[in-house]
Amino acid sequence: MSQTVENLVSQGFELAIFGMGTVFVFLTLLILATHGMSRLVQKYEPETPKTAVKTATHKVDRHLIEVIAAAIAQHRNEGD
Amino acid sequence: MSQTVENLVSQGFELAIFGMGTVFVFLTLLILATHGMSRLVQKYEPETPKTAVKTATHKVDRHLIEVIAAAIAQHRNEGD
Amino acid sequence: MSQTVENLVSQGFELAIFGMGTVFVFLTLLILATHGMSRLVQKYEPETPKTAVKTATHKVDRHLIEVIAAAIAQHRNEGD
Amino acid sequence: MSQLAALWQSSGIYQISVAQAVMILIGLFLLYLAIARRFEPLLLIPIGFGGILSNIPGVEIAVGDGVLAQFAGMGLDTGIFPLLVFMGIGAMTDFGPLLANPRTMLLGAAAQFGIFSTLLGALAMTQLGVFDFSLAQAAAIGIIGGADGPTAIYVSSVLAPELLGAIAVSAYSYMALVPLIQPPIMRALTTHDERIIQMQLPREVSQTEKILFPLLLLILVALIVPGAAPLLGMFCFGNLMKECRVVARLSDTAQNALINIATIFLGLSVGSKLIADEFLVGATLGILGLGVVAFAIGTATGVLMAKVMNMFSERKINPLIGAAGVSAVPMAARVANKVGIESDPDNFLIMHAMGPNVAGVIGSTIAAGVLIQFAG
Amino acid sequence: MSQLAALWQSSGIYQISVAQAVMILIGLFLLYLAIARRFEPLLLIPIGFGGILSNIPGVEIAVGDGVLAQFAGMGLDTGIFPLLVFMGIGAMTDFGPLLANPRTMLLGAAAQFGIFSTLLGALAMTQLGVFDFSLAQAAAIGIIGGADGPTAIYVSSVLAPELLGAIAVSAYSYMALVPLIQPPIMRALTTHDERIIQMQLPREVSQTEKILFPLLLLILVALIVPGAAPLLGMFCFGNLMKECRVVARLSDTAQNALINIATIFLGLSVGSKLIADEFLVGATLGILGLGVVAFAIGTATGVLMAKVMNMFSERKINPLIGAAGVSAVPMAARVANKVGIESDPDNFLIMHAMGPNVAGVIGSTIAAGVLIQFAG
Amino acid sequence: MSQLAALWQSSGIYQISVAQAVMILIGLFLLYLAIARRFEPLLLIPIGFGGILSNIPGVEIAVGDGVLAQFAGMGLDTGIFPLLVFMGIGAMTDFGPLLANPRTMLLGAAAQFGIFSTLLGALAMTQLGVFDFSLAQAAAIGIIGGADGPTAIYVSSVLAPELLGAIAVSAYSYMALVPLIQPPIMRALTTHDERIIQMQLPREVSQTEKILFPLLLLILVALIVPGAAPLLGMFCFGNLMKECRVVARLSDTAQNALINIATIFLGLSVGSKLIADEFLVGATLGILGLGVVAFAIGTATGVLMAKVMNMFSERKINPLIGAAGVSAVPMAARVANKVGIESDPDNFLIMHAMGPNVAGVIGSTIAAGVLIQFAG
Ligand code: NA
Ligand code: NA
Ligand code: NA
Repeated sequence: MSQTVENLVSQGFELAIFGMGTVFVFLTLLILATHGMSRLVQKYEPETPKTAVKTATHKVDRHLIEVIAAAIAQHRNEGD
Repeated sequence: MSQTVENLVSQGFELAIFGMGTVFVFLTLLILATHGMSRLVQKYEPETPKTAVKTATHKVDRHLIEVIAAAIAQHRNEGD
Repeated sequence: MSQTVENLVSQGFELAIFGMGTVFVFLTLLILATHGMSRLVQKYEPETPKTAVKTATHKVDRHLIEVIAAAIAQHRNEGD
Repeated sequence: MSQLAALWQSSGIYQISVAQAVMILIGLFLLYLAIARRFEPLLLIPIGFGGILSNIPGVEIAVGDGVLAQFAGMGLDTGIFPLLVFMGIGAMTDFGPLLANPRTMLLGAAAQFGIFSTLLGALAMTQLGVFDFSLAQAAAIGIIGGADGPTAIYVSSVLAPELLGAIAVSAYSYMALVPLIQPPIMRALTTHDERIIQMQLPREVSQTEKILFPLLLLILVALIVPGAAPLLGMFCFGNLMKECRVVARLSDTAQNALINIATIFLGLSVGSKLIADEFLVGATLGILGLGVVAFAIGTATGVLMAKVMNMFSERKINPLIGAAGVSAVPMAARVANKVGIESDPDNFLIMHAMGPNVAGVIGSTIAAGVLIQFAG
Repeated sequence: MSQLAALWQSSGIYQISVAQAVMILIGLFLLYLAIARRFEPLLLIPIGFGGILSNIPGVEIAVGDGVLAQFAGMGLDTGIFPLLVFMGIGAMTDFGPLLANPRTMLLGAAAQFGIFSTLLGALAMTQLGVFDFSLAQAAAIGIIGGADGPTAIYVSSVLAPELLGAIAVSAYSYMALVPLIQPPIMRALTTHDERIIQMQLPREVSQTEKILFPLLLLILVALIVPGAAPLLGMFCFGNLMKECRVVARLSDTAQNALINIATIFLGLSVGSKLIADEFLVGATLGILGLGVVAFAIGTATGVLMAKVMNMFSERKINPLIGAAGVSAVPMAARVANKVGIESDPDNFLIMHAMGPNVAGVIGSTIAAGVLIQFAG
Repeated sequence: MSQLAALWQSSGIYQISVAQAVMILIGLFLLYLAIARRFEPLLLIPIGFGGILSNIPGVEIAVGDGVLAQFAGMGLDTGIFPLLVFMGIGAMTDFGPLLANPRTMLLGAAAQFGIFSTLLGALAMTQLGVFDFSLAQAAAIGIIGGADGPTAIYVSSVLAPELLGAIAVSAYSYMALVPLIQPPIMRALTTHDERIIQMQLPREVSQTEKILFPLLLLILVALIVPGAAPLLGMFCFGNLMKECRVVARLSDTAQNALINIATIFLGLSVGSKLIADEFLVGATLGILGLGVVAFAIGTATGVLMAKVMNMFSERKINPLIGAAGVSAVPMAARVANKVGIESDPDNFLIMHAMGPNVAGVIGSTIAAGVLIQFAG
């Protein structure tokens, strides 16, 4: 039995080394791929019109916020 | 095999004719039934009080809308 | 068969008596346990700061309510 | 030409039986009650619609691989749908009024007499040869008197699945009829002086008590009536999620999306049990008859229990709130309030009635646990 | 060292086949269409993503115990997911425009000719020896012409599960392409004078009519085409929950949480059918080719039907709204409106087009019922 | 009389074993930690409550046809519940900080050393004869060091279902204890000068990058570690739904109703694994002991990695953010911020720590994929 257990520990070491190796290799490749992707995006999409993708909901929300902001502003002014 | 396939096409024609027939018969009957139903409803329910079925939520919403509308109105008036 | 049925009815009576007994015993014990629990709580927790557990959402809601309340108040005042 | 004949033979007009037509009319009637009369619409609309779907001839909807049969197999035969609905109800329940005045739990206990007397009534009918109910079936019929939909459905799915359709329809119909069934009984059993009894304002209950109560209840169930643990366990879990205030997102989902989804599936599944062959039997009439008796007896014993308690206590209880002990939350509590206002327009009983009202839920599940353990 | 070899052999780079790589590219292309071109993103995003997951080598996701295979087993093979989506669509549908002008239902009937002519087209291709479709497969392909996603998926899950992936992708892609496919056909088949026909404002429809209509529709289906009852039944159930106004919480859940959950699962399940071996076959090209023909023919017959109706009636119909009869709600109705505005900027056809648009949904499900009953 | 005996024998007081009583107390203790101490309440409340239900004697709740056993069969043994939770987390995750500074991913890689050293620790204990863990069990224990609940549950459901209860309780408890476990280690391994390193503001990341990243990640996983594809696939799917902005309703449901429903079911299912016979074994103590070691080592290696990176780069990283690499989102990032503020009240590290924090999630799933592929 002790041999099986020793075998188990050596299996564990192999698994740990391959595991950490895979994690590092994977994330290193992901760093490189991400860098590349970001560069391509920044090259071909100089200015990102971030507000382009607005849904109706957002508009309503913004409108509501404006109204409420206006109400707050009035409230404060009159409190003075 | 070619006979089976011919058979298949003739089956297809039958299916297409019966299918379109059923669709037209069904929707024609539905038109008639809908007409009848609408007439009965209009006869026995002269005035539909459409606002009768209002839930509490709707009231809250309407109230909120009134408040916000008032805020907008004030905002604009003062902006003048 | 009539014997089985009589047997059924006597089984039913037993079940009814044990059932109602269990319901009463259980709820009586629950009354006692609840009394005890409430006393312990009131002893070791003199003042319950009920507003202690407030989440961010509640704060936002309260803020919104204040704003709207202010808007209503203004609206009414100006209506006078 | 043979195709035209096939088309005609595939049509519903050709295939429909009288019994199926009657069941479709019953389904439409349930929808009418739900929509025009507001009879427990949350359940009766899916049940009624499911009942219509189940009796459409020539297509498998409620049997075999049909979609309603699949819903029933997933969550009705297994008990999952009623338990999820019960969890959601737990997350909507406020035990505050009960905690402020725990002795009103006895009213919730007394009202369960409706369950057991109906069980005896069903067995008496068997002895008289009118029907042929087994003990398990009689127990499932009795639970209608618990005035608690998910409990009734859960118990009959365990004890008498063949009666589930009739029991569920009966339970929800009479719960909707509580404002008609209860007031005459309440007035008959009380004097004017009793009906104007004013009760003192309940004390404020701390959050800690509200958090500890579902756990206390669960432990007591575990120790005394484990058979009630699935039902009461899910109920207490829902209530704990609400009261602990640290899992608001789970509590919100349990009270909204999850209970609504479970309700839709539960109702359609119950509807799948309204197949003509199973529903249009004499037993259904017996169940409808016994159901109304169960509600009436539960109402009466709740009221009488309050009168008995008043003999032994100086803090008088308005016996009208005893009627709320049948559960039928919150309808029965509103009825108690309404009948009270008839005698004294300034006496609002609603808060006092909520205690026995939720105690009635606990009482019914305890009774359900006993029935499952001993009649199963 | 053997471990390093094992690691290399377990990697995707080592195991991937050309077909799998192609399928992953197709999945990415569907995502591109959905995100950048707004092609029916609610379905094409889960389908495309599921398609990528299903073609990752060396791991079971779409087969065996894989999670997508389990989703498909739960709700696609059983029909549950498309039926739940259809229930939600029913809860979002307003039959008002249809009730105000019922005769426009004929337009929704005529547009279903696309379904049956495509069926014939598929069989003709078989006769020509190009493909080898069975009658059931031809019927499932034809239903793409119904321009209704859940109906197409439901029918092919019953009649031709092996073609489901291609049919679903084809159906949703062409529904997204409606603004490109329809206008030239509409312009070719109508004169300028026809396109500027102004229709009178539809009357107001009472709530009672809206409540009764889904029930009327259900009863008529039960009597005439029971095979369409599962699909139309769930649709009418959703619509009744919405219109009856007494179960707002159920209707809200059916329109939001439940349909969204069902859509996510449905899309991923359909994606699991995009396995390379099943999708990269000649039949897929045939399905894509036949699908666009189905849309074109349905559009044409819808427009032509309106012109025929105008021969017999004084209240003229603008034939552009006939194109909305293919369904593709609400896109086809918007297209009718847009083409109308080209000829007369003040002529808003959208409200008039909504009637045939929802009638097209009814028509497709009736056609689906016939196909399931006679080609199954 | 024999009935009274039957009643007594059916009670929980008669039937309960000491082990069951202990488990109920442990369940209550988990609820105490969740409610009073805010230990990961979203999971520990359902787990604790489910644990109590599972140890009620005389009633089948967590075994056989019991409702919790059914939940576990539906979604825990199949992996569906943790995958749905993971999808929801994906839909809540913002990869922006990571995209702004990709090299911080290495911190998320280094922190996974906690996983593998704990695996070795478990095997060492087996060699010492203290416990008897298989390789698969040791791997499942190691994943606690990933500090990611759904990943830990998913991996143990695959590799060691018999240890799932102990592993889940351990994982969530230590995630809650992150603010206690990490700071001393972080202070011990860093100098004051290191702790006050100010990092430059991250650049703004475009929406296109955010849309492309989950796809890039998925493709890389497919090519290199397909075993991680189910977990990372569902995560990336959730994230894509959020970032693409064209399926807001699906993203909302994934972040709310669906993840909440899955969390309730997942928690109760995990609770069903807290049956006395399975939980009250020596191995559980071993798992609790190894779990805290895993967190400690992961924290240390994350911090040390940052110091190593500073040797080779001029843009210095504050090594405190290395501790966030263990995941435990967003707790570990907050801890990094808090320890940073101790040394310099104006140095807010939270945004910088979010990068390694979500990288830690990716790292854990990659490690999980390797373990499932090679220890399964
Ligand atoms: Na009750
Ligand atoms: Na259509
Ligand atoms: Na991690």
